[in-house]
Amino acid sequence: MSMYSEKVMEHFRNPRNVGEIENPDGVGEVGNAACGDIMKIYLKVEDDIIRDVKFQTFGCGSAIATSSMVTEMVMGKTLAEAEQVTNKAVAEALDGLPPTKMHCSNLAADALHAAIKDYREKHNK
Amino acid sequence: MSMYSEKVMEHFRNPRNVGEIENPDGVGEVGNAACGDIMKIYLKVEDDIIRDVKFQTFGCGSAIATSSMVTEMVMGKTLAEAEQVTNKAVAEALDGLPPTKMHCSNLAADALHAAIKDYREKHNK
Amino acid sequence: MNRIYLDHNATTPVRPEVRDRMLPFLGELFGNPSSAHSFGQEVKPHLEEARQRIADQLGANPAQIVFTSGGTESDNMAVKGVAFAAEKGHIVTTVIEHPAVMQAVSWLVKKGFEATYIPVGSDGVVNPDDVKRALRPETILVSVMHVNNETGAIQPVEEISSITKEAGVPLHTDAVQSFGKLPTRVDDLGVDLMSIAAHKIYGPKGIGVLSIRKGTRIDPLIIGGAQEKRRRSGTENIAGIVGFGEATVLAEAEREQVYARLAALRRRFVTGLEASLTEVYVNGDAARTFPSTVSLSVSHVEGESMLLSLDMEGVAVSTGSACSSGSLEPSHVLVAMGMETVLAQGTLRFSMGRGTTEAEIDHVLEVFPPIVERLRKMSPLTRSQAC
Amino acid sequence: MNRIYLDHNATTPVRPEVRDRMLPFLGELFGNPSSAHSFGQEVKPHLEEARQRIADQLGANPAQIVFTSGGTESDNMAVKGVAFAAEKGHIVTTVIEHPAVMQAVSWLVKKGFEATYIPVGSDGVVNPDDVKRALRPETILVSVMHVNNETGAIQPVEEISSITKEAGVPLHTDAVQSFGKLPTRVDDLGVDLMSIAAHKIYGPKGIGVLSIRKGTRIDPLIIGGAQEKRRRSGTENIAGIVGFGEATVLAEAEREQVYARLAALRRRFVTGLEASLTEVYVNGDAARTFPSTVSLSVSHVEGESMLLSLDMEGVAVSTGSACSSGSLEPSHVLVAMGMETVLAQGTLRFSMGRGTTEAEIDHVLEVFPPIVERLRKMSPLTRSQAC
Ligand SMILES: Cc1ncc(COP(=O)(O)O)c(C=O)c1O
Ligand SMILES: Cc1ncc(COP(=O)(O)O)c(C=O)c1O
Repeated sequence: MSMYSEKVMEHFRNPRNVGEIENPDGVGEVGNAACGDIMKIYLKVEDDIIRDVKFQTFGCGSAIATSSMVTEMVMGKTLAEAEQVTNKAVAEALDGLPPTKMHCSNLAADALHAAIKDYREKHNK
Repeated sequence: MSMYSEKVMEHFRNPRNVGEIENPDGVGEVGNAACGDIMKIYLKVEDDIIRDVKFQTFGCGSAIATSSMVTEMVMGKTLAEAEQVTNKAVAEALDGLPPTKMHCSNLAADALHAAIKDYREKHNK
Repeated sequence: MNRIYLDHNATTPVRPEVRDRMLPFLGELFGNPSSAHSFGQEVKPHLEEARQRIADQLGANPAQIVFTSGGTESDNMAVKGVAFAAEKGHIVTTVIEHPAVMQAVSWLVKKGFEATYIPVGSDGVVNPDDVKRALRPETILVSVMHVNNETGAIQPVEEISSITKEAGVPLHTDAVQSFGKLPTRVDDLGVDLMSIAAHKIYGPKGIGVLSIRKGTRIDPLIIGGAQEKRRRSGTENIAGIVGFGEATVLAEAEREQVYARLAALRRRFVTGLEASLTEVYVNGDAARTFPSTVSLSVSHVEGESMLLSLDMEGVAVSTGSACSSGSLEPSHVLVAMGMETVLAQGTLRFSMGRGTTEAEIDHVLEVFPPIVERLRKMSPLTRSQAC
Repeated sequence: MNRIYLDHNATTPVRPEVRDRMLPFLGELFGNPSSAHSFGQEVKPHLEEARQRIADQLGANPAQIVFTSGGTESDNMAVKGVAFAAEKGHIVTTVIEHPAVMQAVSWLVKKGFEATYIPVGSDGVVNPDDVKRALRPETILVSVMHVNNETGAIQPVEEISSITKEAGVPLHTDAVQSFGKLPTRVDDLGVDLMSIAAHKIYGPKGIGVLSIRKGTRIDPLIIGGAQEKRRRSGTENIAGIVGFGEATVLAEAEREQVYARLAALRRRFVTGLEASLTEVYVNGDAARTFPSTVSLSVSHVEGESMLLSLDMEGVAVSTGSACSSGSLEPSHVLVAMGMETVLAQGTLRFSMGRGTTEAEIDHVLEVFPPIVERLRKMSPLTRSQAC
């Protein structure tokens, strides 16, 4: 019994793709420690395809689970596909989040988009 | 277990001297049905001594018990002695009354005094 | 014979099934449902299940259900909460409300609000037209109880709701005496706010609900830790809440059957009383009375003396007045119905419950007439004066 | 190993002895204590016995004890009740109060009252001089809690009372966290109003007391049937009340012994934490902290993620913030103590109880450091930035 869905807890327990990528092609960071959540996403991109993605998160259970989930959702996808992934889609993929967690703690897609933007800017794409 | 003392309940269960005296020497009535209690005391007096006393009461448990108690307290007493009996003394003789019952329902001594006054007026004493 | 309890309008025993449902929450399931850890989270679904059960009974959305500490708090929250949210204005209520509503309104009047008190007929029922006439542009709330606790008189809440709806004024009903006994779906009654309590339907004391229609402007009465979606703070009384949910479901399951039994018992009781006693009056209109209640006025005898005498016979009833212990005033409800005060003083409320039997009623019919006779013999009113 | 409950400041399990005392009141002793008949009258002495037991514990007269539905209601009643009786004026309180007091005060400010919020030092303790400086001629109430629920910091209520007494201003203390754990005699503390609750001392949820010194001008919050000498209406939650009385007596009997045990456990725990983890901070000053509570701030890791991880190991704690479910704001108490928000976000409250064992503490000391390590590894704050 938990305030979170089984899926959220599963990702919290076994988060996918935790860590940093050395010399990443793109990095995105959102959030603010004062409001309790910071998410950082690292990308390795080849031929417009996400070859590797990792995250680091300071935050509550849903912040960690959404970060993990978003990396799983976009691994191997094209950048264009990844840009279609929304915070809402991430929450749905986790079988939903508690209402109070839908705002601050559900920013993983934003972090991803920031990382893609960073990649595009750095690589003029 | 009751809101009243054992003594009140005993007098309520077995009230002493209930009824009317035919051709009484004095009658006193106090109270007012609107506030829930009417007490009427009848006296038979000989040589300034209360030879008989009866009561009729419309009222709650303590109204009936105090009426009964006051008749018991003054039976056979001189009028002067009976005039010393106070509402407070009646309540004490009953081992006390609930605080809310100390006012309207504890008027039996007043009814007695009214009856004595009635006797004195009628008999010029 | 065992003692006979005929004071179900005051409170009811907790049903064993209800107690059994509560016990785990006085045992291993002790967590605070607001806690994020497993001790709290394992309790939370039970809180929400109870909310759902009560919502279902009211035909309401669970989000409308706010748990409180009882009927009195719900009434206070409804009346004061709407008033505080509006800041000023005019309240329409009736002369027969439970003190919880009446006192809340008169307290607000002291604080600068205005109020109109709707009268009742000799049947103890409010006339909806009077509500209509009482409405003003600045009216912020109408509060009319559903079933009166002293007489059992059922009030025309549906009809009043068409008036308040047209006027756009929120309607509160104190359904503490009707919930679980009559249909009380908030949409059918057309009310925005409804107060209910568990201990009148074989649930525990100290737990109630205020049902609040979405969009109703209301300030919370008890604020703090933001429980109950900020509408009622305080660590949830989970044992009480679960007990209330269970009592609700059990009451609904037998509601119609209990109603039929009570109606038959009431006929038997009233017929018996009228056959064995003179100058006794059953108050109200049987057709508009919830049949658990028999409000009986007895000439020339005071109520408490009858109550005590019945109690000595093992029969528990109450006097007509709201707070039998304490107040010496005659019942405001009976006076409002036009009864002379001396007769109002001689009123008893017999209130039957799901366990009341014919044998019990017959026993009361046996012991009660001699009590009245004995007390009438003691009364100065019987022969000499009528007051 | 069984699950380990370290959230006793949130709520506690009902002691079996307390539950056993309550059960008859969910059974045959179901009468309404205000009823005049035997079903009511047989209950009433139990109500008054519980009142006496709590009064004895507070060194108060039983007439001062008003039963409420819990700490939150008591706080609301104290603060709003004094304010409503005064009609207008200025309230002095602190920045570390429980939301029940804080919200009541800020609601009153919206209604036109004024308020001053006394700060605390980095130890989380109020300085009495600040209270003195905050007083104004129009001050109607000072409200300072006794023991803070997040940090365990003990406030100098006695010293503050000499100031309020001199000024002739009533003093309220929220003693929900100290009652039954520290001495809380109202005369020794010098308070006029004191809020307490049963469920923090192994009693049931949904029952509390406001102790009101004779002569204190206060409006009731919940009015109606005039129970509790008109100060708090509503059918009495007699099961809860009796349970509270029992819990009070049981708590007092072991109070000093429990204190000694908790003090030793706390030393063991804090020593262990500081030995096995770097960059962790135990908040407050141990000498001024009730030893059940360890408020621990952990750098670079957010509180809820630690809470969930501990919960997966069967260890129940809470985050520093008042309402762990919902609020994403950092704790107002820790911020008031001058902590940077990011560290405040990384705070856990471990709160031990009478049943906490060395083995449990040792188990937590075993499982907790790897959790912190794992989450720090996941954190973007650890290496790159300090925020
Ligand atoms: C109609 C009505 N409203 C309100 C209440 C108050 O409920 P409680 O005593 O649970 O606070 C009662 C019963 O006492 C009642 O009969
Ligand atoms: C200091 C303090 N005050 C008030 C309360 C509120 O008490 P309750 O939840 O019983 O209403 C609590 C606990 O929640 C508390 O710790």
